[in-house]
Amino acid sequence: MMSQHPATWGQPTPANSSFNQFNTFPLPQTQRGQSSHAHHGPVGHTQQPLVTGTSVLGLKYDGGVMIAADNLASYGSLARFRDIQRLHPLGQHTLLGVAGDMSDFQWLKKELDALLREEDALALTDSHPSLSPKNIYELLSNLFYARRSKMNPVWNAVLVGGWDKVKKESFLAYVDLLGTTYTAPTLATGFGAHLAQPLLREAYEAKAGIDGNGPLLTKEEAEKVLEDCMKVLFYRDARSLNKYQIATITSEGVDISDSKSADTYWKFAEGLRGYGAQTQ
Amino acid sequence: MANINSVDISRLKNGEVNLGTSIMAVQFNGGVVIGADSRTTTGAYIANRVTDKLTHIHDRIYCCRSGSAADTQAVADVVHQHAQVYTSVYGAPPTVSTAAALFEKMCYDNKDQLSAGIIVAGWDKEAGGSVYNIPLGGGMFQQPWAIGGSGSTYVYGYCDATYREGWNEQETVEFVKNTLALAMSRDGSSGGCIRMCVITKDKVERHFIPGNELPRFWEGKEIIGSVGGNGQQIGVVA
Amino acid sequence: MFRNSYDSDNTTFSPQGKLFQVEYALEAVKQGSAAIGLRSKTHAVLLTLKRSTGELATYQKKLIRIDDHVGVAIAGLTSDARVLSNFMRQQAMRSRMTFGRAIPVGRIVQSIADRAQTNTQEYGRRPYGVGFLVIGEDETGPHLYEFSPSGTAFEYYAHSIGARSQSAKTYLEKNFENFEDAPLAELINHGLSALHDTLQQDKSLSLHNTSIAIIGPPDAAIENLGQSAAAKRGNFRVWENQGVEELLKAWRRSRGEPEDGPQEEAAQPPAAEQAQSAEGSENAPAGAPAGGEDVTMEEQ
Amino acid sequence: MALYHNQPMAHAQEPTAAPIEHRFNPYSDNGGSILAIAGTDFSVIAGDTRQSEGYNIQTRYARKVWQLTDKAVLATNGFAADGNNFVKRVKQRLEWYEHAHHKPMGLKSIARMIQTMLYGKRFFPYYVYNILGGIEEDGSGAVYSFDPVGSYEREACRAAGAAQSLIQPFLDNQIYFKNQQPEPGSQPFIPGNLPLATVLSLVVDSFTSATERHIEVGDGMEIYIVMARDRTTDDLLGEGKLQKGMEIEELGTLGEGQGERTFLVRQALKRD
Amino acid sequence: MTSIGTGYDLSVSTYSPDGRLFQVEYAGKAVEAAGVAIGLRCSDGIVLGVERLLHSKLLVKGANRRIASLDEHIGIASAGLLADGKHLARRGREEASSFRENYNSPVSVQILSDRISAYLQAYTCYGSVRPFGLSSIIGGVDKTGPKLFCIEPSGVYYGYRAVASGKGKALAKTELEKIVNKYLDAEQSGQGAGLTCREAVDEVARIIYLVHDDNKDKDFELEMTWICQESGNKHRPVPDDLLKSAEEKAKAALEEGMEED
Repeated sequence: MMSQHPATWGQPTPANSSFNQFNTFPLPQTQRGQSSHAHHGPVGHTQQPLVTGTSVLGLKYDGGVMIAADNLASYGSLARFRDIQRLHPLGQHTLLGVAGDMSDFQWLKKELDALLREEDALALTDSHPSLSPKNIYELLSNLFYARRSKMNPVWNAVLVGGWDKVKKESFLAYVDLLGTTYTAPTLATGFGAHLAQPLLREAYEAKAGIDGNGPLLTKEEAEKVLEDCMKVLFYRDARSLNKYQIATITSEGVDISDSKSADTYWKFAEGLRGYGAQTQ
Repeated sequence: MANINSVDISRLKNGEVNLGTSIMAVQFNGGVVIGADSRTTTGAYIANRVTDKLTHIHDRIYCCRSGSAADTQAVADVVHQHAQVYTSVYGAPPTVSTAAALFEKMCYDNKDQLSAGIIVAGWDKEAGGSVYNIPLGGGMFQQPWAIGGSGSTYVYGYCDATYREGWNEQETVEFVKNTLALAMSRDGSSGGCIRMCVITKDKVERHFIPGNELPRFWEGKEIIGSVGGNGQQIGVVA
Repeated sequence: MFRNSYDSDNTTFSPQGKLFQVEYALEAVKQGSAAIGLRSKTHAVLLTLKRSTGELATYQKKLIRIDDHVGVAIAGLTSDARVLSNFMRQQAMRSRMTFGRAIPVGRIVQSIADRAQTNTQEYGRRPYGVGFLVIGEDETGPHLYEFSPSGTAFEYYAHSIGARSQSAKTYLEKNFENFEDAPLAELINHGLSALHDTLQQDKSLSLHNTSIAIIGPPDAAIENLGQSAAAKRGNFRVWENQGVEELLKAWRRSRGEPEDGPQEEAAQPPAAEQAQSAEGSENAPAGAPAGGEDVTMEEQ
Repeated sequence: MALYHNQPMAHAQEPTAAPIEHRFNPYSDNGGSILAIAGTDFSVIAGDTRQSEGYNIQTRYARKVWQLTDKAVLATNGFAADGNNFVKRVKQRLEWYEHAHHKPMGLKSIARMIQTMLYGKRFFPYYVYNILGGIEEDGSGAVYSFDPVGSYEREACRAAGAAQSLIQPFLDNQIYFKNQQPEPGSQPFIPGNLPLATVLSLVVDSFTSATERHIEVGDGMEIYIVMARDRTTDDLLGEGKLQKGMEIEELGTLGEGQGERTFLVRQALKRD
Repeated sequence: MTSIGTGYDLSVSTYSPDGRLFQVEYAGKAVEAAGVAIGLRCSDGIVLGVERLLHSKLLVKGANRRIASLDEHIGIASAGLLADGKHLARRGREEASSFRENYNSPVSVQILSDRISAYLQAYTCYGSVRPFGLSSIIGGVDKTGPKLFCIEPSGVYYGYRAVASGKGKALAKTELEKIVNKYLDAEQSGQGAGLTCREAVDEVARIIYLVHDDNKDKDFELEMTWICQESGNKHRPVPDDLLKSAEEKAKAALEEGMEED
């Protein structure tokens, strides 16, 4: 392309120009071209998840939203780290529940914490409210999609739970390594999408109706449903752990529970007899 | 004859020296104990039977390396250099957490070209003894005890059953010694001697267990309950 | 050639710690025709006086839309304004794209202020020769900022820049305490009165030379909502030419003047303000051509 | 389930083993269907609201149809992430066009732009089927359909997505009058001039039928109707013109407003 | 000023025959015109305060703040060219964030001050740039406790118990010395626990009101931030009620002072 600028007439357009030659639209540019971020090692490509977390569940209830995830980071089938937290608060009213690769999760935490720290620093001078759950979700969606488009995915599935201070309503949305996004009153990643989502929807719709116009689950009801779901997942997901946390996000802020276990039931199996000719 | 102009990189990779390994670090009140076996293999051949896998990073920070020997050495060298620069620029040694963060960054940013699982452990004046596990692909997990390498898979159960909080230095050393001996006895890629290192505020102290003096456990019916003929003392599981 | 030996480039401090090149750049802003900005609890408004460089020329635009929630009025070098406003548009769009958030007004203004600052510190550049009044509305309400070539951005209740802006400032300072609770129509009337004060005696505000930008809920009594979806939504909109007529009439009525304005106004050709650029500016160089036809660097 | 395409096990446990050949698949198919039908002075663009992946319904409400300008509506179908991001980029380009030219981009220009944008990623395509509907500068209703790499064409109607193979033959028959014979002696059929009421009921029938026969279609439907300026709205807003269960809303103008009007009709579809 | 007209004072890359860098000294002049900035290191934290001169009464009350955050636990109050101050604060934030990125821990006030000083110094080395017309007070609380530094346009920086820069800095310093000595004495004699942030808020307000010259200067607004337990060890504005009461006390003290005169 020829440059239209008088000083460089006829020469090729400079590589770093930020607009097209007629100044009608800006050319795509790298997001953070600033010096301190410019140096990056060789670009990572198409790796695979190694240390992984399994399902995350999310559910809207009356006055907020709950997110649940267990405390396990698996290494293949090895239950390698059994006391990690996969729920991460961001600012006052947002929380991520993260499944997938835990090193990517840690990276993500660091990036977002840095961003929010900068927002906070700027707010000292201009008092502007920090990023809302929706803003953070939008950013994550763009980030995940941009990375998948570089064939270098951030190997996670993330639930974003939050409280929108302006609209006074809860927020719940999903984004994953492909940049796929969606929102619904109940959400689940991975195994949970198969095993827990039907249970969550059933419980939600039993009160709210299919259009969601009825009353929402109470806090206690929501907690009960999530606990049931975590139990089912523990029964049937070989990468799960019966040690999990539930976060509640309300207008009051984020609260992450201590780790807890579901009561499980096995007694019925005592009399079962399997293959073989035994008689007792 | 192979054309020297076309070096087969995957072949090089195959012949690469690997630390099929058993490594470990355990925190105790006042410091850490780190330990490793001493076997280095290329395929089934033991290239070195007396390797020292405990790698110095800074005065009170060491790491145990598993994965590619070359990769982990390169990473450790870089972090070592960072740690030195850090000390001279900022006038104080880096914390274990900072050293671990440097390792993590390298391992994570280059995850697709590195094969490195590293345990970073040491003492600093803010946290006392601390242990960080950086598995393949990066990520940083602080733990009271960490095991790694191919041998570790055989001793998770032993560690879970045995480890207690509040041990003193000596109990911790015993734990590391027994765990590594068990791992080495089951993992063909681990073996040789046990090298350990106790890192506290006041010292970095080496312990060496020669291959013929390793703690021994059940190995077959000839030594059940130490009625075996050789009369050797058998390690006691705590 | 130079007034003193410390004013030849932007990287030289004078012994008093001044940057003369920056101060001269501030003069370039004063060469531009006036722009007024003011805001209430609910609205932010810009009012500008347009100039034409000659009978055959159109009046130059002084108001630029940046985004739904931000717009600027300019005074000074138009070409610098284009560069900076394009940059602002990029920043605004980037914020909407990455965060789904209308960029906070203070931050978009700071982003050009930061750019301007570099131009005061590195050799081989020159400070920008344009000043902005920026209005916008974000989560913290409506705002009015002034951006200046020195790289500063200040938030005001009301402000004026450009030629003879001091007279407007006098008006604004006298009245600004009433702005906070003023309804839109009243706010605009205050703005027009202030703008009027920047005119020379024989000149008056007309639909040719006046343009008004508004952010905030619309007022159907003075705005033609059928003309502007932006107005209906409370977004940044510009009223000029026929669109500004109702606003001017309402203002004249409020002053007890005939609502069609001074009689000779209608008879005058569109170039009514043409002589103003030189005469109107407080620092016009001696012997500058009347008519503001300087062609080297377009001036507003 | 791209998250766990394969287990890390073998490679992770034994670093000496050769790495497993593993490719990240950057695409997914999120099901659903879209269609658009042009009338003489209106255009109807519709899509269902289910988003799925395999047998999982991800959400029962995700938009696939987007108002771009007062005269243009775009429907996207295929890989939802690509679709959403493509729409975002199109809107961005439209905004800069307005900055530069102080007027909204015309329908056929948008169609052309979409072509170049799609072809620009010919070697890493947007996995998206686009259908653009709206009003041309001459006031006629128009539909443009695109393949994922930008080949496009103006048509009287088009269906795309999961249920394309179910809906398109139906439209061919009803809109293009394929396999129909005019009564002997009567006028030949002219595609593209059916009345709005007929078109609407075709759209509804298309989606209710597709919902019955295709697992990826259902939950809800959004129908955008763009009307040329000065056109009557009686055949849409008049008493009894909408079927039971339909909700209608008029979308305010985006630009200066030259008389075109856009309406959005929603209707529930079966959720099973 | 013997320097004027000699030609040795036009570029920062030129020394005068007696080894001075006049451009750096002139940059310092830009500081002297600015409203005073004060930093005070207390036993439990840091208090920063500035006299925000209002060049117009149309300026929005409480807006246009001069103190900025560099990290959660570090603040900067600059006196001098406002735009330069914004530039430096942004750079400081980048440095702080890059330190966290690399070492996974918050930067200490000393290290950050050191990096910022290096940045400033670079602007005194080349003819293609000018020095920053700034004197910046950097205060924060890190794992070594409350720390306070002040960096001059030359890049030189020192740690302080209390520091002031800008217009009226000399008077402010005298007052600060009195306070520091008072509390030092108390501490050394074992009576009193040293100056607390809450006390420092009153003191800083009083000094700023004292330094402000009603006759010569424009109006001003008092702006104060702190980092202490009460602010969660984060850099935050001093709460409104505290600020108000400090202002009232300051005004009262001023009037008292006048009556004595």
